[in-house]
Amino acid sequence: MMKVLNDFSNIFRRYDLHVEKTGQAKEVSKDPILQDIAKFVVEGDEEGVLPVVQKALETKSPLEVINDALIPGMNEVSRLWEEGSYFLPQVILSADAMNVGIAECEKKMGKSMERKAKVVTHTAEGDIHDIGQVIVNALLNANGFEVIDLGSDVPVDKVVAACRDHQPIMVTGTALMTTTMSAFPKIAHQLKKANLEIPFICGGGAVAEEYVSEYDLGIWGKEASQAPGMAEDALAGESWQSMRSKWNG
Amino acid sequence: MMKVLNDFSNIFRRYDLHVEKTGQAKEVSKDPILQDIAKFVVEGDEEGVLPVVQKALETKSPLEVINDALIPGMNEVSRLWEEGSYFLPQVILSADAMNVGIAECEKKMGKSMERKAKVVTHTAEGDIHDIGQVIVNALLNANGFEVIDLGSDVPVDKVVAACRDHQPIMVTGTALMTTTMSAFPKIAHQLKKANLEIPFICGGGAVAEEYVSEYDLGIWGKEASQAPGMAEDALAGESWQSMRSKWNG
Amino acid sequence: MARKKIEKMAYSSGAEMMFGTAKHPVKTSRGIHIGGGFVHPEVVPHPRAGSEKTKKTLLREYERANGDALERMVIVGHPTLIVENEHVFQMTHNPTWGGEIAAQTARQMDDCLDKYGLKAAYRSTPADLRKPDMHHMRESDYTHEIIESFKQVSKYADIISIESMGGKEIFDHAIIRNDITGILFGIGVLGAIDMEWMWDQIVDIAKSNNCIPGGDTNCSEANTAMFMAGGMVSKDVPHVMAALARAISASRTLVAYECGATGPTKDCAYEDPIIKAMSGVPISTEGKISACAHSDLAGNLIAAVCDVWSNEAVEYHDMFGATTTSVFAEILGYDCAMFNSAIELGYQEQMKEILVNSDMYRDSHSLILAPDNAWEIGNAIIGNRGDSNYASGRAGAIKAGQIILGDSKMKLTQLEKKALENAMKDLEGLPDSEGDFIQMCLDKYKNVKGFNPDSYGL
Amino acid sequence: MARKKIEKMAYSSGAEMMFGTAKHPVKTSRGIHIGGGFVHPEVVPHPRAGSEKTKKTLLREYERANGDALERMVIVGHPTLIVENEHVFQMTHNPTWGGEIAAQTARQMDDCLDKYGLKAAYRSTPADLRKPDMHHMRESDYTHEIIESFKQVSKYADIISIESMGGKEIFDHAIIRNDITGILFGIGVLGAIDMEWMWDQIVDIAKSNNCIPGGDTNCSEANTAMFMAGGMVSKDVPHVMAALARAISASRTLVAYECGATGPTKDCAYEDPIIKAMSGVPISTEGKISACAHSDLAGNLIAAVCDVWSNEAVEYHDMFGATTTSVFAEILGYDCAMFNSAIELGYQEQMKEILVNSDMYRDSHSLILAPDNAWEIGNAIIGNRGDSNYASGRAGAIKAGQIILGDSKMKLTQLEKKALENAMKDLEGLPDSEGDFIQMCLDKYKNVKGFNPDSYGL
Ligand SMILES: [Zn+2]
Ligand SMILES: [Zn+2]
Ligand SMILES: [Zn+2]
Repeated sequence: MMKVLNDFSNIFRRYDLHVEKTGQAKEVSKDPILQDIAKFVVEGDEEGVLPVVQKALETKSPLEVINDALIPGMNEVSRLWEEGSYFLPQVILSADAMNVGIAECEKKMGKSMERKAKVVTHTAEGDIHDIGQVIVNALLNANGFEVIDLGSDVPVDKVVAACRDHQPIMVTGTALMTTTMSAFPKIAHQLKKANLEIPFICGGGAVAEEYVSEYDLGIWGKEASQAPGMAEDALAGESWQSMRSKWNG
Repeated sequence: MMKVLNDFSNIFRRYDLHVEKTGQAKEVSKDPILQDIAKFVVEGDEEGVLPVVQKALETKSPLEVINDALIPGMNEVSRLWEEGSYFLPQVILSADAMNVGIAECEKKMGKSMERKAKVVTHTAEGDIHDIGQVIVNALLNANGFEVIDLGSDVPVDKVVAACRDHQPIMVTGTALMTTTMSAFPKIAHQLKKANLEIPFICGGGAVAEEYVSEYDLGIWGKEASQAPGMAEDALAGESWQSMRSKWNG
Repeated sequence: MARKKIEKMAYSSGAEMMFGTAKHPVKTSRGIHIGGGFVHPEVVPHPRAGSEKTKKTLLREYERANGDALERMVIVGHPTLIVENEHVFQMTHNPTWGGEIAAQTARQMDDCLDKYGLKAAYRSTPADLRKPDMHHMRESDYTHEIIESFKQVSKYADIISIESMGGKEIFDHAIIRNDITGILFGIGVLGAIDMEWMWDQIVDIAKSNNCIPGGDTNCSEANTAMFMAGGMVSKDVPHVMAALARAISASRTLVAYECGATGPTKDCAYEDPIIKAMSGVPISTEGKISACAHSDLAGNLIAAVCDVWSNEAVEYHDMFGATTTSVFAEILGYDCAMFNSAIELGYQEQMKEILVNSDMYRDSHSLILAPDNAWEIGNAIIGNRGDSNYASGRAGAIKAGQIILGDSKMKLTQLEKKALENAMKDLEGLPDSEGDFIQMCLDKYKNVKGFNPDSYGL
Repeated sequence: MARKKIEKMAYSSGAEMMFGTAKHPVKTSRGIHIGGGFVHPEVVPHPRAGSEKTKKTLLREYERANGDALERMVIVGHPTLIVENEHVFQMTHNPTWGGEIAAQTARQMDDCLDKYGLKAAYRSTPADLRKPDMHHMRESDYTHEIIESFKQVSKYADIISIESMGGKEIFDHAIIRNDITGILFGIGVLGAIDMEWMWDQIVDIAKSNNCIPGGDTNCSEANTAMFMAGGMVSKDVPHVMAALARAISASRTLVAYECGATGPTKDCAYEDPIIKAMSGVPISTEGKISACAHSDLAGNLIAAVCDVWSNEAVEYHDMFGATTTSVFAEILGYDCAMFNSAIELGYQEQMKEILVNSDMYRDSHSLILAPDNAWEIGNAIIGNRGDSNYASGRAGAIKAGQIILGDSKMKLTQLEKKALENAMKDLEGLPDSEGDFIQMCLDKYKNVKGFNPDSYGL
């Protein structure tokens, strides 16, 4: 049989065990009904959240359910993820549950919920559907932004047209291959020509910081988890230049 | 004691033994005195060549000694090196011996020998004295070119000034470090401005083809052994563009 | 060639498996004996962005990128080299492009054999342009272009391979939701169905042009899981989910070999140690030297039973020493010289243990690829092969989970342990018959963007 | 510190030498035990051309290049890392630049130790700006800048080193003329004199700032010979001349350790196995993974007795996977995980034989660096140490030549054999006393461009 060691400390170091954190979600509302909704969001329970939201809407306003239960629950999950106690799948499942709750509230209100601002997202032409964009969509959504999702394999002028129509505060592009990211500088160039000074976050497998910093509007997105923070800066009116120096340093 | 194998054929292959050639220098002249001079050049014997040249000059013209003994001997060595039978040191020692002979003939003629054309060579500013440039000088010299050797750590404008004064058919630059090769595009730029359309061969440790092909006049010199061939093309009036496509492909 | 299920393990144990030797070695036209006793390097040059503009510029780029690697073998004395070109979009989209690049590289290799005696082989890997969520997997133009591309390249290449995409649309939805059911359906069922449909045709094309049908890799799914699991401080996907996805991918990738593929397998198929245990074909693997393309936690272990040692892909750029392709070909060649010295000295068992102990407990995904564990997982897959793709994949996943949970040296964070326990509960709770499982999934995933059952004949 | 000649071998034989352990281990401030039983990786990031324009841009470049490598250790689980920055011209020319970059990197390393427990150390290597043919080696402005640079960086760096240039002007003239006399005079006599003058001061500066005086390397001469000798199909300099130059360089480089340098030695000093045999200090070597900077023919062998495993220099660029410095730090770390697994499993002897057999007969320069031969050459150098630098260097070269000519497995081309025989004839014909030899050379090389005896107090 193969000889196997017992002590590996001179061969590798399990840094994951060293940094492990086990945080818990805090209570978000004194009101048991609202706290119950938040709990279903924190647990990412898409089926469980619907009935409790419907019951809450019998006595509470849709905005109350959204702002005092669904969103605070989601914020707890984002905090735990930021802190390293939760992993991405929990964030996605919680976003799914939150969206089910929001949809129910919007049905009751007869109009869709007030969103902070619009963000256009896409995966480059010729590039395969990238999970990175899916995560960016979920995180922006979970943080109250309205996502205009153009999907993948999106030609340059379709992206520019979407920006002209929706006037988003930010536009993102994901590319997995070096041969497809060549579309990004073209997009940036056309946006400038149409004087749409919109911060253009470019990321994904093959996209390198060196490359993105070569064209105006370009800001390198190292990780999908940066998207909400970047959107907040864009919302606050920060220029793409100051965003670039902040996020790319 | 350490266990050592006998058969390494599955570990490495001695390609040098596979391509080994053992060529001999051919006779270059029927005249025994001239053939004797050529032999000393072929053997790179700096001391031995002087007396036989002096003896030959008693009965032969300096040009005869140069064109029918010294240069043919040197050409044999270049052929053997090209073919892989001789190594670089033999070429350098033969060039030394040839130069001793030529100096003696020039003394007799009272003027220096007719040279094909001038080539300016230098090592970049801030760069250490590089053997690459020494070899380029020796090879150009051995192939009948007049070398204007500016030495090493040479500032941009000194190279441009030398080109203006000497109007060489070609200029070479050697750089060992990426931080010093940045002078080359500047040199090329100034040469163009002074409309000195001179092919500019750039080579040495850190110099990459990708870099050299980014500025006009620039031709990448992969190996010092290419210098004579490039000089012949420049002498024949080839443009730097056609030289670049020929040598960098 | 019609699929013939493998229902008997090629090896009797993990201990019987060793780097450099495979049960069914493969010989290339210029004399490389893959799996015939020694390990051979494989380098994968990738063209610079922009060089794919025209056929002429791409031909020139590959002439230099592939040529530099061949030249470096002669400079440092490495006896053999396999050069793989994974097609960029344009090379498959215009089938003649891939063909001409293969012809050009074949000429370069013939020259090196002539002049120096260097034994080299060329692997051409058409790109799977079929994006499941946007194209019909069997009838789209892209499908025809891929098949045509195989016909063009197999006239000149020594080996052909592909990284097929069947079931990716479901996998992508499932992996970011810790949904082992979706992972099993995407990789183990849809992926296996698409593999059978594709490889039946690829093997016939290869045979008709006297070209070696190398193999496939679940790069598009199992590697996505591995990359998203990331290193020791990432928090995207639990490593245990990447381990289960990898076990399932072995069941899916085996279909290529059941359809007549012979190996050398695809380098980025980290499931290859399991493939070798089941099928006995020579395998190409990538580990520490593929850091140029991605990081991984099995840098040494993944070489323990390899027959070809590769570097995934490296973009063609200048470095101090020379261009990237010659740099990585030199490094890979020296790793092989080390493996082959160990073989010639009779120290292969020690070398194997050294490689395995380096990473076996670095990560749960590495643990299940250690030779003995890979054999166990393969055995579970083969044990259920007769039943169905579903039963086979599911058995592999359950065995992998049991190995991780049952090994006290494999320490897990709380979060990883919980994710694994949940997944095992889900796996055990699934229906027994493939039919019921498929019905369940067709309903459960009917709204997944771009999922088209017709692509899989369902 | 005043030179104290080493006149007794630290090891009793080549067999006693082993990777990971040195007679005189060295501990760094953040807990790396160099030569204390295991091998540690060393990565050498180099800034992109253009980033040296201002102090601000260079600080930023190193912050990312060094930081990426540290981050990758945590991602893949490598326990330790040494980061070396070989100064670009501007870093030494403006001593405060080098100092601030050292301080910045020290802060980054303290953070990593704090947050993750990663043990890292920083080596700062000022550039030897003194070009022998253009500056007075002892009195030029550049000389003062180098000394000042050592004072600045040793306040923050864990280790300091330099690649000194003494005697290069003679060596450059000699190497391209197969002139072993000039090589011996340049490296063995002038080089040794300059080393003593420099290292006497460097060790004092290091001690005053509680910094480790690492060591020197004959990169500027012996490596130039090795690079010009090149690979298997180059025809610039015979490999046997690079082998003799390497033996002489061991005699010259030993002077640093006689002046109080403690190791870890400089990575690009291929003479380090001989240095270890003589002095017992822990050595850093570079082989296959330094292909990013240059090719070599001892890719595996040079690791056989190393304590630190390095990659020479890699320019900071993007690759698919990530930046070059993180890619090469990951690969080096995995090589060390392999060496350290071998040690923990008790297979270090087998691993050592595997590494040596890979390259021992690949090339004559590799042959003389095999541990047993390195010990013999060291023994010949030490045996004549008391007499003079000249006698010491000459004895080393003769022993190396005898080893190559005496080993029937070391096949040579006719040309190499003739070049070696000529060199041995020259060596044997040289005068016995150093005084006579120096007189002879002062006359023979008086016209060599830039040779200034006064630089060496002659
Ligand atoms: Zn792949
Ligand atoms: Zn060096
Ligand atoms: Zn170095």
